[in-house]
Amino acid sequence: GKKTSATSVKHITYWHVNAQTQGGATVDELVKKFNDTHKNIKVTAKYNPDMYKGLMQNLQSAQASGKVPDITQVGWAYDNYFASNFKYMTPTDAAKKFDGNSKFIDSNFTKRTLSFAKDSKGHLVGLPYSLSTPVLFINKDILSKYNIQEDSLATWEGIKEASKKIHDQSGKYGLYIQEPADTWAQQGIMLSNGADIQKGGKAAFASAGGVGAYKYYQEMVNDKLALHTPWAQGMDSFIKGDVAMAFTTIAQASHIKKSASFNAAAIEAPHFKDHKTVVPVGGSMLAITAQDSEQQKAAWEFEKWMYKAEAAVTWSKGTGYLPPTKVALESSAFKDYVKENPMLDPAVKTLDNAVPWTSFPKKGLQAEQAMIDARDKILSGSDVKSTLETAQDKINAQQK
Amino acid sequence: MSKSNATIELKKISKEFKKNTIIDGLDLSVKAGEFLVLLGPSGCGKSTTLRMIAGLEEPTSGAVMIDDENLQEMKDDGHTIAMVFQDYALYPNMTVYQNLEYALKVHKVPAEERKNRIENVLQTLNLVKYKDRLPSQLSGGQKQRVAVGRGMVKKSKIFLLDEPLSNIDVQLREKARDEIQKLHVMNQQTIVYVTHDQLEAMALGDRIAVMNQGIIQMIDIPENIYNKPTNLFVAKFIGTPQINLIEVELQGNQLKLAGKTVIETMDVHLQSQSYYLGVRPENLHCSKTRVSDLSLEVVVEDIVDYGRFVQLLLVMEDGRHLKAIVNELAFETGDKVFVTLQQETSLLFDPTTEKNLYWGNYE
Amino acid sequence: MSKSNATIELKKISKEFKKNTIIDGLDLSVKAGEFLVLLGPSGCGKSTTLRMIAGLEEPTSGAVMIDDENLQEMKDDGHTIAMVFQDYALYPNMTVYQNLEYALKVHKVPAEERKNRIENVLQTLNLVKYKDRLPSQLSGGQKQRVAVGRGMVKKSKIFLLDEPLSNIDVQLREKARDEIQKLHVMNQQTIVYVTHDQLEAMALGDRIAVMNQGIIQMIDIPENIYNKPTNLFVAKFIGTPQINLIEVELQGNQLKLAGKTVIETMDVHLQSQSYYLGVRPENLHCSKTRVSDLSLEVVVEDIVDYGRFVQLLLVMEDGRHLKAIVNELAFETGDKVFVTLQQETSLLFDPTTEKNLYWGNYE
Amino acid sequence: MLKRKINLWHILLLLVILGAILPILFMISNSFKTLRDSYGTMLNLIPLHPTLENYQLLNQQVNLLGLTWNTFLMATMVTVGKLLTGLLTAYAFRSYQFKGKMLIYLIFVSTIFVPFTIVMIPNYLVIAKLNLLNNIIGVALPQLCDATGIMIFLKTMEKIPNSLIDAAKIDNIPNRRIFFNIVVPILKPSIVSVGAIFFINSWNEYVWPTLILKDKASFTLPLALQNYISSEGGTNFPLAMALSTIMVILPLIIYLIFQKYILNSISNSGLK
Amino acid sequence: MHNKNKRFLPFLYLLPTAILLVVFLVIPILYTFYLSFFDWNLIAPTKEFVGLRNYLEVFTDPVNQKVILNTLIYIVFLVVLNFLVPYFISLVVKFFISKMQGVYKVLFFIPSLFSLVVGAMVFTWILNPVSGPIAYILKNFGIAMPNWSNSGILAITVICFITNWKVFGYNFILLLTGLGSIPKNIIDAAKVDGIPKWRLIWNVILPMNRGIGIYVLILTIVQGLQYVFTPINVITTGGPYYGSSNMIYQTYLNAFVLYKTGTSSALAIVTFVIFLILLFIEIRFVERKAKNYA
Ligand SMILES: Nc1ncnc2c1ncn2[C@@H]1O[C@H](COP(=O)(O)OP(=O)(O)OP(=O)(O)O)[C@@H](O)[C@H]1O
Ligand SMILES: Nc1ncnc2c1ncn2[C@@H]1O[C@H](COP(=O)(O)OP(=O)(O)OP(=O)(O)O)[C@@H](O)[C@H]1O
Ligand SMILES: [Mg+2]
Ligand SMILES: [Mg+2]
Repeated sequence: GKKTSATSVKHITYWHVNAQTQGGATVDELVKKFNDTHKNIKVTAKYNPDMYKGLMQNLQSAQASGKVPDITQVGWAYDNYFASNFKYMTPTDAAKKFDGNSKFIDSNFTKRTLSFAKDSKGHLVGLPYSLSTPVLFINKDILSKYNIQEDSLATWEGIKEASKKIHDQSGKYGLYIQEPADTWAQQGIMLSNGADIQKGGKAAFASAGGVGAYKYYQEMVNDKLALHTPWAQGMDSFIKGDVAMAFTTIAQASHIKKSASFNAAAIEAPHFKDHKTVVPVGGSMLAITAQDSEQQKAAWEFEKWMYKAEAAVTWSKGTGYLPPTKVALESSAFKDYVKENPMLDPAVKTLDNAVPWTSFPKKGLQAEQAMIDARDKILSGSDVKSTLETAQDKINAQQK
Repeated sequence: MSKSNATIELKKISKEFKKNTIIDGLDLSVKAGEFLVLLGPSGCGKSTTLRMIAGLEEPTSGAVMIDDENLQEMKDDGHTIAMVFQDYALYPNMTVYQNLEYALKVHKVPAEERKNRIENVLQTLNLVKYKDRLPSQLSGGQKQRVAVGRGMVKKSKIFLLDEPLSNIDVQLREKARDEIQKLHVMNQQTIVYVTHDQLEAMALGDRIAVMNQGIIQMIDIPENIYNKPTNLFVAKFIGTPQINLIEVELQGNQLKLAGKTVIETMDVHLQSQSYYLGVRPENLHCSKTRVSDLSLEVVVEDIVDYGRFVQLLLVMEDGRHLKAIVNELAFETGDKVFVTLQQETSLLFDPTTEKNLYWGNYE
Repeated sequence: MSKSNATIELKKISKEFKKNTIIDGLDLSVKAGEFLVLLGPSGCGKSTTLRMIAGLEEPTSGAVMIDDENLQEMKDDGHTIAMVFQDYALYPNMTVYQNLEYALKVHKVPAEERKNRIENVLQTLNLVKYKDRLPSQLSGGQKQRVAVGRGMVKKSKIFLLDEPLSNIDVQLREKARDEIQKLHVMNQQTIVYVTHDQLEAMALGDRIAVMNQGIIQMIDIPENIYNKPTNLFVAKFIGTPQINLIEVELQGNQLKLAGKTVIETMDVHLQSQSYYLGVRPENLHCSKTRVSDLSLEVVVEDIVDYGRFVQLLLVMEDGRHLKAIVNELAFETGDKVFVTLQQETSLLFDPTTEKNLYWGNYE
Repeated sequence: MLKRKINLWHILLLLVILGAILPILFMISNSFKTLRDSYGTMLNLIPLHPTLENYQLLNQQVNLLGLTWNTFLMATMVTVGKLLTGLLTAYAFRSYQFKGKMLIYLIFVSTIFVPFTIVMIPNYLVIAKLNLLNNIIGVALPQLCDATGIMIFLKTMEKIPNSLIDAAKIDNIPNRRIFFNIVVPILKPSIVSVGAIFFINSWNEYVWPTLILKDKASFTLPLALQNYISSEGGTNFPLAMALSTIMVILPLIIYLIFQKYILNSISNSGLK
Repeated sequence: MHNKNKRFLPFLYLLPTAILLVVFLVIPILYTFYLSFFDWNLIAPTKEFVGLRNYLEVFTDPVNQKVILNTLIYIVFLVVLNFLVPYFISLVVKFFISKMQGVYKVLFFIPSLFSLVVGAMVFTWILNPVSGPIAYILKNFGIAMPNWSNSGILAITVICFITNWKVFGYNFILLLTGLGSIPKNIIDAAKVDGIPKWRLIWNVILPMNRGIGIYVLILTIVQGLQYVFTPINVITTGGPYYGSSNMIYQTYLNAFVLYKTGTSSALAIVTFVIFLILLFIEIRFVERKAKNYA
């Protein structure tokens, strides 16, 4: 009876970052569904505040105390750091060990998608789980008031002109570019100016392209065309209609939809003239951190279930991220959803131009911090070229 | 400085604390340059009265007039009133010298004069060698002297002292008392002095106001307070050992104690009934032999030799006690003694109103 | 309970506070059932001595013996010693009744007896109607009575009281004093009683120990303390108004004051030189007419009528002052008065050692 | 002339109060607004379309009762623990002379000066070793290390006259009883006020529980707040404000009940 | 009363506290001290011994220098906002008004009931330089609100104001309590002597209240630097370019964002030493009395 079934039940823990406002409820719902349909596995979902950084921080402590979770949601930025510091089972190994083949991986993910989840040595660390790209949110009311065509916003140059128009006539800001504790969006701008962030394991963003992109950004801020403020405040200002455009992650879509009292829309991430849009992908992967083979098996099973189209779409709806699998992206459920939420459309389109989020093999976190520091310095008015060069040198010095 | 003193007048002053009436319709006027002593048992409202004069407490009703000006409406310049607090109230972070100097400095008394005054006061109060100490390094008596000094140094028109000598030992007290008196003679300030020590009151006061439960029971010169107390309270409160109080019967002209006539009076306008007879211990004439028919025979139960005088505890036949003071140790415990009352030194009190009836030769 | 009292013996007790010697090699023995009064000016070490007897303070050297047992090694059961603190030390969270009850309760005195004892004490000290008040709702005097009561109720072998009546007004003090005495007669506890009030000391003590600066200056029965002070300090400290001290010359058998012979002595074994003559004010015989050739002519400068006696301030020809006490108001300010000294009541002190030389008829 | 001056002071004080209270009103008012309104009619202190929607949503999404209970349990444990250790320690310092007293006291007091960042990681490891992760006790334990109570109690105890303890010693009252019958009752006002402050601080504790509590079932209220603050997904301000409002209810009640004690803590220790 | 085994009684009383302190404070500090000599990322199996390099970095790295400077600025701001202002207000309430004292006390304390997270959230909204209520109101007067999050000094000011909101009432009550224990008779005495109030405050009240004053002052600095952690984390994450970071936040940043435990530990130890200096001051002036109890 009860006793025997109890002993055969595997308990696994799943650490995620989804706050209640960002799909937390959906995670609970999915986990509940899984538990209901899988009598021999019981998943407990644990929420970690403060996004991927918070989760990584907790994982550190957990590792040090020997009480690690079984499945962990790892942000792209922590890809290399996670790979080189924690014990995990690669999906390739899991598939081989528990399925006997890698059919699951190959059939569900595109090469491009899988590339996001590889470490600097080219090994797959986890399975891509959520994808996001930056898009340009626009306040259609303002744009139409000042007679600005959406087409003109495909390039950064066009955005500048539009911003000028808006600023001159209303005193409002034209643009806000997200400024969290990473340079994801800024990297997108540089990439869309033909720059590389990294080349052959070395930082390379202080190139003409990179400098040009930042000069553009700096001028915008100096001329009060672009708002320079922390993320939450910047988004507030956009939603309150004090800023006409916001260049930020697609994950903000549902919040904007629910909060804004104006006609809000999203368009694809812009690029500079003579270049095409390239953006780093955002989101996370799922990694198996279970140590015991039975646990790993259960974890793998849970993962596979989560990647089923139905589950993936549900999750996508709850979080505002894009689903990672081909099947889900092409499912009618998701297509219907996009139709209802046209803001998602440009994000899906941008996926084709997405590249992995730059992650340096050594001291990746300190490298990211160096880039954040460079951004902050430039926006406070320091010389673009030399600042970027200093940051680049600093990162490269750490790579030795 | 214009005048060295001021009059104080309390007009129908009442004071309530949280609905408890502490002072009830008190009238009091102090002449300019007078030394008035407020005497009364603990808790009778002496400090409260003084604090109202100082303007620290607002009367619930009535007015305090200083030189015919309403205190409430006066601009206080800090020169008019000085006060010595019962619990010292020294500035704990200032040395003795600084404590004395502070108010003078604030009020810009020239440095030279300041120094003179302070040195003088320090000398007077025997505080010279403590002048650089902090209050926390002084004994209670020393603190109190500093408190007095702080008041003295101000040379204000009105000087209020709240039991300023209660913590000083007797010898020093006598000296301080003399000093305060000298000070008064010299400066002619108006002084209101609170005490519960009657000797102090007798020695110092031009007049004494005896208070009880917020009411002034009697206000008069010391001699009258002692010899002609208006009521039982004053009689009992003044004099130590306490006045002897014995229930007596007035029958016509005769005063009877336990059935025995002790005084034959003339000129009584009183009803024949029970009264309280009050006789101060020193007025009980004690002798080893019977002086007259009216003498009472008692037995010495206890003797206390205070050095200068001897106190006898006498027991009457019916077990009641009397205290007597004699100058010499002429008796022994167990001795038979004859006590004779004299009409001139005996008081008669109404048992219900407790008022002195001023029989005999008073009034 | 075995015995109702115990002996106390202090053996070469010294006490230092931070290198300051407060008590220096003090020897003192108190007999079982004795009432010893420790008298001395403020800060002389009375409280410290008492606290050492109570075991609250450890002597720096020397030993305290209770009934010949070393206090340090005794197991205290809480029955031996009771103490009344100068600053009351009432438990602020307990009512008057609970304050009295607490120690008894902890030591499991039966409820019935407890109640009796407490009611008794409350009655004695006039505290019945305050019994449910908290200490913060009492006046200073009331608090002090509670403190005394708390000690009384314990019926311990040794009862230590540290200025227990200093904040009580004179009338009540007299009563409380009588009560303490009665209590002593009844319970026969060994009592050590600290005071700086000499009248209290004279009235209460079987013996009085006069302390100054940590040293016992004299320990004797009250009469001797008053009449035969061993040294200048004791003579000055006891008696109010203070003893008159006048510089005199001894020439052969004659005592000269300002060149004039005032006493002709027999039987002197003293060198002819300067001495201090001490005469208590009441022993200065004052008269309006010259009594003898030896009488001094002085002028009355000031008169204070204390009711029972009158104090005269007399000024001699050379400006020096004398105080005299007379029983009646027979003089007026400015009167010429003749003062006569009597050999029996005059003391002579060595000006350097300050010791009483016991001339005249003493010893 | 004097009267006018006094009025000026009141104006200043009222301004200070405005600064203190307006944000709170702002918080409460927004908790009754819809998300859109909270952006659109931000300045209205009285919601245009008052709604309980946020509270209802909150009630659906999190177990409010459970959260409150967890927080209460944790705060109570911390408060009781800190009061007990604080009182015992202060009493030991107050009434005994022993070797190394000053040193021990200094060590104790210096704990106030330890920045929490210094001990965060090692403490985490200790809690993990004790198997107290995800456990309210694990959150409570390190919070007990706080000398504030010791200091305040000691300061209050110093106001108890020596003679009071002496009087009890003369009567040979056992130490335990001196402590419970005399010292504790005298300290009651400061115990209540210090306790209330401990409770409120612990109730709001945020950084440390974040580290220890992962399971939503064991969350405390401030952690639940995290659920509604998200940089990526956007912060649901009205919802967060609703939770904040709920969060402050108990501290507010405690404060209002013990307000007299808290505000008069030390000055009215019954001793004077 | 001279019982031998009572010797151990005080230690028994001290035991619970002592155990807690040793386990959760003393050992962790020692461990952190140990870590400050290594280069480590918290989880790597090996720690590299680097001697004093981490300490050197604390003082030579321009970022750390900036952070130390910021810390000083924070201290100045905290002292002004959380100490001097409440002190001034408590003096006003105590000595210059007679009515409504109770009301003020009750209301001033209320913000102390809130979590700093809540405070930080509410204030970022209220103080949003472009679209917050204050910005709107200022705009109506034609004033543009400075974008405070872009300026280190302004960000520090705002962050200090947020902690001020929370701490003000508490410090106010503490100081007021101190003032309340000043004997009334001294104030009466000064009144009779006609001493002007501010003069009395300056000459007598403040010196008398010095003990609690210094206590609150040091508490303001030591706890204030930790209190600002939450608003920094929620609002600026130390930016712009470490402009609003302080040593406490930097310690956290190094430990949990950059995983440089060595630098972090060295910073923590340096912070601790600075706090110990403050502690020393507090002992000099406040605890001096502690030695006196008999
Ligand atoms: N602030 C107050 N609130 C309530 N009652 C008070 C206050 N001040 C004094 N009283 C009460 O008023 C009465 C008179 O007090 P007051 O201090 O005037 O007495 P006192 O005659 O000076 O006594 P003592 O000789 O003991 O100093 C006392 O019963 C006292 O309890
Ligand atoms: N704990 C202590 N530390 C330092 N000095 C002390 C201490 N206790 C008492 N003294 C000093 O010892 C001396 C004697 O003090 P004690 O209290 O015994 O005096 P006292 O005779 O009782 O005086 P009073 O009549 O004023 O109560 C004083 O000078 C006092 O300052
Ligand atoms: Mg009084
Ligand atoms: Mg004493």
